[in-house]
Amino acid sequence: MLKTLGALLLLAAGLLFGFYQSLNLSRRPKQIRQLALALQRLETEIGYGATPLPDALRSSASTLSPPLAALFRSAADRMEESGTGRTAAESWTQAVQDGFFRTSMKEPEREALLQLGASLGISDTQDQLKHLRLAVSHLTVEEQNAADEEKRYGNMWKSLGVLGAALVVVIML
Amino acid sequence: MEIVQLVGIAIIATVLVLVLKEQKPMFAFLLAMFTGILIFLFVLGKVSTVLHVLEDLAAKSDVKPVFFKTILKIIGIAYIAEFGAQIVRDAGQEAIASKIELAGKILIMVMAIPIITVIVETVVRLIPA
Amino acid sequence: MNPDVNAIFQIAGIGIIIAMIHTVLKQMGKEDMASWVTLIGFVVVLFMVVGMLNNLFKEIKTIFLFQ
Amino acid sequence: MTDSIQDLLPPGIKSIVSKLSPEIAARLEEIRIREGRPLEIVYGGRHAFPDAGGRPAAIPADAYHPGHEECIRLLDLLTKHSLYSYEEELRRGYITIAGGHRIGLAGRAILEGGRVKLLRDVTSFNIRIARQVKGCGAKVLPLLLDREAKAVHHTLVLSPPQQGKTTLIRDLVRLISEGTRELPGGRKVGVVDERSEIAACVRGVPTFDLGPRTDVLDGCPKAEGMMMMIRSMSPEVLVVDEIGTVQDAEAVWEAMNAGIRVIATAHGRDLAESSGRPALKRLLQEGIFTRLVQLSREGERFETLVRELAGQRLKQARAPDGREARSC
Repeated sequence: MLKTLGALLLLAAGLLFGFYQSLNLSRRPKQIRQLALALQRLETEIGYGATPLPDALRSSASTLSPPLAALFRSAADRMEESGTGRTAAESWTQAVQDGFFRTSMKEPEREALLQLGASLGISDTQDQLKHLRLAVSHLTVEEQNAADEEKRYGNMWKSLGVLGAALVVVIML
Repeated sequence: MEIVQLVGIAIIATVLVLVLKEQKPMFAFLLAMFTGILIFLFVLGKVSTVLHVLEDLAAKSDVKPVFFKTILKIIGIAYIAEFGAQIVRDAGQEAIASKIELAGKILIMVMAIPIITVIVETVVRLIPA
Repeated sequence: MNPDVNAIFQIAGIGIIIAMIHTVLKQMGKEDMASWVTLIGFVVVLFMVVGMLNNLFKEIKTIFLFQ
Repeated sequence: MTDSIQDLLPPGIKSIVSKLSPEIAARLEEIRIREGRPLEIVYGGRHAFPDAGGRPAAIPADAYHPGHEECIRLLDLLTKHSLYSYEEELRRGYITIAGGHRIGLAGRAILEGGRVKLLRDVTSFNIRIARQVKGCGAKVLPLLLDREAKAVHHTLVLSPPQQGKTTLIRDLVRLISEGTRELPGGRKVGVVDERSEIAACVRGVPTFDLGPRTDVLDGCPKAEGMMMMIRSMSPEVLVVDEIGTVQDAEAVWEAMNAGIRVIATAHGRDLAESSGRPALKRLLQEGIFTRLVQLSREGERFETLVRELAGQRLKQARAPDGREARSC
């Protein structure tokens, strides 16, 4: 009895792991699309509203799903922390470093974000819009790759998870 | 009744081997070898009882135990050689299988020399000079 | 007698699963990963069989009084 | 007062300012940061070049030299990480931050159609620390009151630059708005603050206490400002800083005809010199301004002279020596 229970648990774990991986893969393009939209929102806030960066970040965070929104908000909070003498670029980089692992996005998006952060807030409107559009174009390219990857590896992970678990069960039995 | 159990296992094993053969021949071969070992082990148990009986007879009829030991060894070698050869032949390596058998024969020959000399001597002694 | 029968099914099971993983991975284009998995599976089974073989030879030795 | 600034300074300069000796810090007026050149501080009319330890260095060479990275960081912090939202301020050349401090900027100007579009590579900063000296107007206000009309006279505050002119009228506005024994209940005050110095508004909200009944029109040219203020806020007293052009005078004239009391300031050493300027000449000749306040300062001591313009010299009011009203 115990052995079958153990086997079942193992199988369930394998299944879940597979599903989690394929979920991550499917969430990635969605999150990139959201991020691109948020950056465009930021673009309008900066270009036309000329709202200060921390408030612009907070308002564009409202359109994001939790992990990404948390990233934008932590960047805004860090910027507003007075007395630390931190520039916008530093607080943005720190926020990305802390919050990125919670999102299911990969290295290229991280690069695009860090590159954007370097020039955020220290130049005039035209320059800001240029950098933001550059970042958005990067992200749309990435989103395309992410979509293909999801198609290819999506169900691979599912089946691999189950098979892996079955293998372990058989070996342990 | 063990024979029924034994045959059942063998048949199942062969079915599994067939399943495995077209995807992963390696595993099929391993499985076959494994089943072979299994059955062999089963049989060995039986053989040992027979051998004990023979041993008692030999001791009673004061045949020199050394002869009996060599005979046992010869049987052992035969067993192993035959087993190995079959497995290898099963994997499709005829050449190696025949080599194993040859080696087995030679080794047995070597073991048998003292017995042969004794037989020759007794025969010579029996013939009136 | 009984555990060994299990072992037969175990080996068969491993063989089949490894085969399936191999095909899935090959489909996804990760051949190297597939061959790795197969190799590992093979090694596991090999260990089992070698263990069994070791038993066999030990048994024969004791029975046929090999010195 | 300076802690709101210290948060905005980059670490290097921040440690120096915090290490300044207490008496310098108390009288600190300006911090001048220039990239690659010695850091300069102005206090109580004197200037010095502090070194890394915060002590004034003998020769400027071994004073502390802020680097390029620090200037970038300072600009980033000043504009609250959003330079793009301060383009208007950059065009004007100064930024007003919370606490009323004005930071003058200088760097490479980018022209567009002949007008300055933007300041690129801002390399020199002039942080002018503003202090609200409450009570410096208390002595002067009673002399400006018109007893029968229960209102304030039309007053012109005259002084050369940097004599505490703005500090004085800021306090006058506060007193008039809050009301005093002679002026119960206070009056509705309208302030036209073109260079956002009197109220130092940050996004329209005055950072100085100008009293409850005060409305501030920030960053709007004086002439239009006064007209708008009269139409929109119907103030009883209108305060405007540094009138100089003919249109300003026109607007002051308009306000007076509307029965609104006006308090204005103007640059000028004394009555003779300022009446030489066309704009003020007409107002002075017609005797519109019935009160004239002249400020003069030597180092620490301030002297306020109130004179009634109708030729008759009023009691001379001497401000208490202790008062350290500072830059306007």
